[in-house]
Amino acid sequence: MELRYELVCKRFGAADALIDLDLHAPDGCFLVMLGPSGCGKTTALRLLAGLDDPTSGRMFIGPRDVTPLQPRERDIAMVFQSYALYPHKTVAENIEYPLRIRRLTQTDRQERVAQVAKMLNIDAYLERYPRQLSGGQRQRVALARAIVRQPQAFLMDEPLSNLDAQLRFQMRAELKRLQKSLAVTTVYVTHDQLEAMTMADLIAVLSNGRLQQLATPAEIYARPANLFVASFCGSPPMNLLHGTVTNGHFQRAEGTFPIDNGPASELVLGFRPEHAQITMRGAPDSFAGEIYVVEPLGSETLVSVKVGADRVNVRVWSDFQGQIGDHCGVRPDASRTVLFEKDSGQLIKGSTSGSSKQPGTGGVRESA
Amino acid sequence: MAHKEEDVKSESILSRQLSRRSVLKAGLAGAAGLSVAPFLDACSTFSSSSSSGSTNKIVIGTFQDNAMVPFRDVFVKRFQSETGIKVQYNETNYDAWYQNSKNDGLHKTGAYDIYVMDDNWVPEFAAGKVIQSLDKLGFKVNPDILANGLNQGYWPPKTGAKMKAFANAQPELYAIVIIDDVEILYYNKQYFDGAPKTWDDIAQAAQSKSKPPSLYGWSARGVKGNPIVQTYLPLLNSYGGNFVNQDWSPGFAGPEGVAALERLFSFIPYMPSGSAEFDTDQEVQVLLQGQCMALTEYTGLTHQVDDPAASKVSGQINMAATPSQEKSGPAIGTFICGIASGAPNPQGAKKFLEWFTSSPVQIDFAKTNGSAAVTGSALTDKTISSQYRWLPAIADAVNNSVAKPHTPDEPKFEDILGTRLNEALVQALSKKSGYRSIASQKLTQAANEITAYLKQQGGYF
Amino acid sequence: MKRRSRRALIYLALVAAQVFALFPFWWMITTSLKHQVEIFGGLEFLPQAPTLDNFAALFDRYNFGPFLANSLLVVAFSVAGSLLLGTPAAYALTKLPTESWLQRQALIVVLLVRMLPAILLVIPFYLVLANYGLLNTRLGLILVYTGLNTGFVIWLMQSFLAEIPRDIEEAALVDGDSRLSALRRIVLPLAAPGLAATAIFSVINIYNDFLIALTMTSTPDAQTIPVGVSTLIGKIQIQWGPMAAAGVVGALPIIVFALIVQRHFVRGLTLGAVK
Amino acid sequence: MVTAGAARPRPRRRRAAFIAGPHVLLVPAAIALAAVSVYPLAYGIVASLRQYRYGLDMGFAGADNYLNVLQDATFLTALGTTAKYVVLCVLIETLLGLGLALLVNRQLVGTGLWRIGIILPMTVAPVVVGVMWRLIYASDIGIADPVLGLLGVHGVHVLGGESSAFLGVVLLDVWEWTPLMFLILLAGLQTIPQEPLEAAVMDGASALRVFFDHVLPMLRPVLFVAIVLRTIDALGTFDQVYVLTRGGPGVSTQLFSIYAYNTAFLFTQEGRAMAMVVLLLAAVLVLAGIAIRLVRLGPGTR
Repeated sequence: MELRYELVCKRFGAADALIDLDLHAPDGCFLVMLGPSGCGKTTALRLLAGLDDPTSGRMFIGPRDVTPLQPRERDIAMVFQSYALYPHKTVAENIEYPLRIRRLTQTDRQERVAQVAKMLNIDAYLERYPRQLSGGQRQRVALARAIVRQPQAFLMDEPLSNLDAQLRFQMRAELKRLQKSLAVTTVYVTHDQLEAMTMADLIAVLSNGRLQQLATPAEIYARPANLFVASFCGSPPMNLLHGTVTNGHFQRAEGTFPIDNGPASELVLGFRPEHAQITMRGAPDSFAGEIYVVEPLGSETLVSVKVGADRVNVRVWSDFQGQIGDHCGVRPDASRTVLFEKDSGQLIKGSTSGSSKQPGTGGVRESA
Repeated sequence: MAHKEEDVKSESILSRQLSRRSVLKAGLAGAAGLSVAPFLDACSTFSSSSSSGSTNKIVIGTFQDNAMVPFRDVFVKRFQSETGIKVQYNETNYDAWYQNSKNDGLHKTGAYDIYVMDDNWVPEFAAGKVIQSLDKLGFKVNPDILANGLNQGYWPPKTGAKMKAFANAQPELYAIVIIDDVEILYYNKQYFDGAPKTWDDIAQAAQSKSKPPSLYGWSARGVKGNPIVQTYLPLLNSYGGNFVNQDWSPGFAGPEGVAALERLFSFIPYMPSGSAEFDTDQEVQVLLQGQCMALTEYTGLTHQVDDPAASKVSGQINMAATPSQEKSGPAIGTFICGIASGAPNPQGAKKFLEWFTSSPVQIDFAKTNGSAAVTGSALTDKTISSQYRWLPAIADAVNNSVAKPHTPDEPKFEDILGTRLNEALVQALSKKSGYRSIASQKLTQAANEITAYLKQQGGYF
Repeated sequence: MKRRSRRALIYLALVAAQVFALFPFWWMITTSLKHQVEIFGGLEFLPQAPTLDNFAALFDRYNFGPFLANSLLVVAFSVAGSLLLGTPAAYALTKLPTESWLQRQALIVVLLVRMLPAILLVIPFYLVLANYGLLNTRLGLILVYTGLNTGFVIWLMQSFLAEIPRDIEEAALVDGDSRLSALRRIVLPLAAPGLAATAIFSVINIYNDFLIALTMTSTPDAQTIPVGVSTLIGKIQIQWGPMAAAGVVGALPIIVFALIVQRHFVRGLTLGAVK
Repeated sequence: MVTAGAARPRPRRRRAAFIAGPHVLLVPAAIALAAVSVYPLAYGIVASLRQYRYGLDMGFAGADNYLNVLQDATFLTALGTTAKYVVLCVLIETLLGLGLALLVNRQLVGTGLWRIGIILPMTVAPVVVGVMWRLIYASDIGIADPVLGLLGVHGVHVLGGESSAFLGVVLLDVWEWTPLMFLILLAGLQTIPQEPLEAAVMDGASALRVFFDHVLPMLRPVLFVAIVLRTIDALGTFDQVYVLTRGGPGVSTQLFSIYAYNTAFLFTQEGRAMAMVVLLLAAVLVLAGIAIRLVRLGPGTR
């Protein structure tokens, strides 16, 4: 089912938790709501679930206006951050619970529980209680309980945040596969941009109760709608340099960089760490800097360069030889830069081509 | 880390419920099912209380007291079998009963037909219309009843000080005495040549013969409130003092009252040292254990003195009217019955009381353990007296008895006097000297407090 | 060595505390088993000729059968009633925004109710019950106790219910429960230990009440055990033996109860007071 | 933006039960609570302004009852006695309870067993507690006097002397309610995290310092609740003392509740008794307000 928020607002006392949320997720879509804590993403999810009531606005699941409906009437399933398993029920009873409420016959229930348990590899634990399970197993039980319903939508509130890194990686993939195979529209809330980028069909970035951008991961990555999205998505995030524009050039004390157009006089230049090169100091179209730290990541190396008061991250090959304190230059890949208006923070010019994940070719051309 | 810890905690809190879930379910279901029951129960209570309104049942309420045992066990039953009127008899704690009966009558709840009362409740119960006028009910008084006992039932009182509002009202009978309880002297005859007549006689015997703690010369109730007042009143009366004078001024702070209290204190060397916390039971115990020569006590004790199960000196205790000094002064404290103003069956109640106070029944009452009957014929019957040697002493005491002040505020009088007397006794027991000044100081204090209270209350001066 | 002697001291102190706590029970029990003469006969830590006469007297003469029955009935229904009233209210309080005005005021009010002295309560209650013909009925007592205990239930249950993670209840809502069925099927079962603890304290509070029962009842039709015990302290006489026996009979059900549910008892205090 | 407000779709009036639900559940309990508190309180205040005689309402009395009560030395004495009683009991019970809780709050053999024994007194009806201690204190059959004799104190009858009776009543209260303090404080101690204490020990603090610098501040909220609850209950003490001493000897153990009870039910001065209650409640509320303020303002609170 497609999901739609229509000018939804939520106010808690004097505080606005959500302002005019307007978004649409097509049927079968994996929508991730992404943002820092307090941005309103969980509020948005709870409103859709019916656990809280909007101050104004409407929400649709498919053609139905669900705003006036109770949670149980919305035909959705939710996975909670804490999993919210019923501690006094066995795994089987937990999974079976939504079906029992819907008064399915016992054979039907057993069949579906068995099927889902098998799908999620928890059929061995059906008679255990939640407290006897590991975190990953509980997570699967929570998923199973959501899936068994065959609801019109899944709502997931940071379901992976309580797992350790290894497990999270594994579950991320499984979850994505599961969603694709079930083809049920899913709203997934997280503050982890990596999860968002890897799993989402569509990402809705929220900040301070407002929707910042709704786009595909690639679009978000390549053309963040504003400075917030740019600095929130990607790890490390997009490099942002403040400067002025004169004569088709972006200018800073450390150097200049040619740009296509410059309607405003004060701009922010943005580029991804993999879309830049470390050059010798003084190389053309580069900004002069000094190596702040070098972090080898194995397959590649991340170099942090101090450019004036700012720091710029650059991904280079792992054979990079520079040392902390070395003088160098940073040259963005002209085709991949974006510009933001300084005052509004809005994107004013997209980069001309899609992103390439290749680390920039780099090397030290000069050492002090 | 924080997450994890929280998880563990909530897990442990939530993990134990399982076994209890079924219990809870059953419990809730049971509670729901049973919640109908008290309503049914209440309905049945209603119906039973309404049936008490029928003419063949009366409900008697009373406080628990040994003197009531023959009344309860013999005469209530006999009345039932003779008349076919069912009698429900409820006894409870003294204070509770005072409160309950007053509430019941004030609000005409109708739980009772007859209240068994202490005689000093009569003014308040009559003035507050807790009980109804027996005269108006047409109650036929047996002329054989001793006047001093009978007079306790009148409001306004026939004798003594009257409150202004009631000064000119015609006394009406509101309650009828059923047991002529009065304080009499109990003495162990092996230490006395005949009954001691005066306090001096007892003091002399105590001085010469007592050997505390194996043998005390005297024993007394010293607990604050009513008990110590009961100990003090026979002394006060016999020394010629009044609780209150005709003009409502306290009569115990004068020289007579002080002398009376000083006399009590003079027994301290021959009294159990715990007397300040003694109530009847402890006071009497030394007598029954053979460790005490004499004491004053109400007539209920007569049921115990010859009972080998309770007494080590059965047969050795004799009785007489309380000693005199300036004059004779036993204190009267009758059991007296009123008919509740909301009584469902006042005629049945009247019938019972007339029956019980009739001369033949009173003679049988006296024959039952030598109970303190209220009629002259019963108390002075030679054949009964030969079996129950204390009956003449009771008659004698009643005829010479002095009543407490007749006012609804009497409990406050007793509380004030009883508190200060108790304080005086505690002081005297610990100092063992300076009795006169202790007595004088505390009695004056009590008198001042009572006067102040009467002024606050109004209606006295 | 030092450690060991310190430990010994600790145990010694604990033993002393136990002796202090338990001796009055022992003394009451032995007194209840003595004959009248023996009670006054001197100090005996053990009855020389144990007798059950005092107990027999309680039931033969002093109506302890009905007292006991009244107590049990009144306690059962009052506790059930106040739980039924108080638990939903406590639940509602936990649903209010945390630290909200209403929530704080409600709890303060509950405390204030607890502060009202019984003397203030008994006269008005008496009048109301008299008005409806409920004096001296078990139903009357049940109504009064239910009302008085409701505040206590709210106070305790509120802290228990607040401990139940909100997620679990919301999961039930999303899974298809209504508020009410989620409360019944998920929240209450999880709050069962709290419910048990609250019930225990309510039982103790109500079973032990004296002044209200004393005023509202006047016959064994409705009088409860503590009133029955006080009956034995007469105006001029204390029936020491039966009184001790009455103390034993009065204390026994609640002690047995406390021992059985000891664990909940402690948990109830823990949560109720510590939270 | 200006028009957005008007154009914005409003949620329909919806799910009334769901939204109002929790508040609706408060209503029955609120009614019950009002019935047992507002009504009696209102009744009490009205009654305190009326004159009663022989149990009958004789009409409006203005402030007479209050004036009379304030001039009543016995009442003022009773208030003083109550204050002394409450302070002494709560103080001793808190200290003893805390001490016991500290003793038990460690690995001991049979912790549960110690606990059972200690909590028994608080389960027993106060009336029965009065009976128990009367059996102990009674000068002729009790055990207190001989025990005191063994300790070299002869001729003292606990209930026969003013100060000894007062202490006797306090001891009874301590016996009955120290368990409550003990249990609450033990529970409080068990919620204190061990790490800061261990850190303090590593920093070289002595056991006493750890207790005063760390344990006590962390225990403070629990301690506060426990003391408040106990104080409220101690103020209302009636049953035990009523059974044990009736307020005697003299007025040494005549607590407020006993005097007010006597005034209402024995002396039939309902209006005056209600005036006493109202005065006490007012005083307690003022004191409680001050106490809460002090605690709020005090250092080290969150």
